[in-house]
Amino acid sequence: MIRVQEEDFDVGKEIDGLAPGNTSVGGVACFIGVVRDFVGDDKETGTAVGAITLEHYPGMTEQKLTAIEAEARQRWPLDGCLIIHRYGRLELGDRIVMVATAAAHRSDALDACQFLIDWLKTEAPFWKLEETETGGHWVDARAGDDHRAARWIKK
Amino acid sequence: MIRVQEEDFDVGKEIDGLAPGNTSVGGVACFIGVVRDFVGDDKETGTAVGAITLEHYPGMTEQKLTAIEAEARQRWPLDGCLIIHRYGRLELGDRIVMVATAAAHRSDALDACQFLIDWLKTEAPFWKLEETETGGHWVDARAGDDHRAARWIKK
Amino acid sequence: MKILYFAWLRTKTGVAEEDVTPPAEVGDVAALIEWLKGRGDGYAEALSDLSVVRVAVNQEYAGLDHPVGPDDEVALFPPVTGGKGR
Amino acid sequence: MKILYFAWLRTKTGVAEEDVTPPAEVGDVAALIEWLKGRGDGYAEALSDLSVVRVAVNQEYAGLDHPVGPDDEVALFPPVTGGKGR
Repeated sequence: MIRVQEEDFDVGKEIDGLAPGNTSVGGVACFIGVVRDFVGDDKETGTAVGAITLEHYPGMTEQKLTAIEAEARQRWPLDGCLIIHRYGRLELGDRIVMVATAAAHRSDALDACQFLIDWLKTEAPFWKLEETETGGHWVDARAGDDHRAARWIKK
Repeated sequence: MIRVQEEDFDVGKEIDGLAPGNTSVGGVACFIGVVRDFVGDDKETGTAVGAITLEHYPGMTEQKLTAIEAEARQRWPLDGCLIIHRYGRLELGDRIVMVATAAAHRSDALDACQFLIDWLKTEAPFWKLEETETGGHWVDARAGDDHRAARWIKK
Repeated sequence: MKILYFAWLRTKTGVAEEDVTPPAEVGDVAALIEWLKGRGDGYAEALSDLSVVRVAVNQEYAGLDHPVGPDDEVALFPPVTGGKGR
Repeated sequence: MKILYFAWLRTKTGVAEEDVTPPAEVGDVAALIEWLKGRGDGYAEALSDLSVVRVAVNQEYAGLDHPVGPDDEVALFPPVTGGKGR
């Protein structure tokens, strides 16, 4: 299940709704991305950031998220899988994205969750505008995320 | 922060309380272990299980969980870290354990979360009694979890 | 042909979405981009460095040699940065 | 010396916790286990296969050669299985 929305979401409720009544689930893994107050490796050397605005490509976003979910379900036996991605203007500390997976075995839930968030960051058509002291800046892509996602490429 | 308790917990509330007001957090990773209705690799070949009872070693449990949290905080720069482990009789679908980590960068939160749950399963003094059709059975340790935890041993 | 621009490509061209009718010889993404650069300074600037431009044709990522035709939706945007900034 | 038994070691010995006073020559975990086996059939059975018995002395995992004394808390239990059963 995927959702692209402007509104916030309730993490506990979303987790409870992953695979309701399915007692084959042994583990649930979850990742939540949050708007952070700096860009860079650490706070000391980084640039301060206020709010962000996430732009996306309506239609293609939903299609990509659906494809990423399908890929995860094909690789791991999942009892539940959820991707929620927000867009629009988001303040510091606001939730941006949530990925959650439910499976019989914890390794499947954890690996699928990592895979989903890594791919999301390289495949989903979102662009981030950061508000800093010097105005709004479009964030450049960095090699790090591609490397993380590349771990999942099947040899 | 660690907690060993008989009562259930509220996942959303626990995640919100991980690092309240800390806007350096960019990602939160979380794993929840749940009582599953079978033992074995999959439901078809496995043994049906009803409720379980988790016995633990009061005192040593808290000490081990505290040590595991300290180890995670030493390896990764975490803004928040939580382990909750329940004991006593638990029904199908009940939450058993929750691990959650908050960090500036998602890889730190995700890796620390995996580390915590892997180590918890091999280091924390809990023993599981499963109720099956033929009565209560103490679960044997299996090599799989040791192997997963061994990934984290520093060379 | 429908063209979409996102992020700084949108701010540089000043256009989010437009319908264009390139000449018949514009048959692939590379030719389309060359043709679009002639539409104004903002376009030329936005499309000057193709190493930082990504393309989707009908909502699928596509290369410069991907064919394009009158009924296609072509989107031009920077590499995605949904969670970037670390 | 305080001895604790958990899981099936507890059900086999029939005891969760007991205070014992082994003779002075019982100086390490191995000797203590040998001595405990003499306390009854349940004990002998519970401690017959040391490959499935783990030991903690004063709440720290310990090997068979770990010293033990009158003021120690010694726990005997199976390998931990908190989340096992997959």
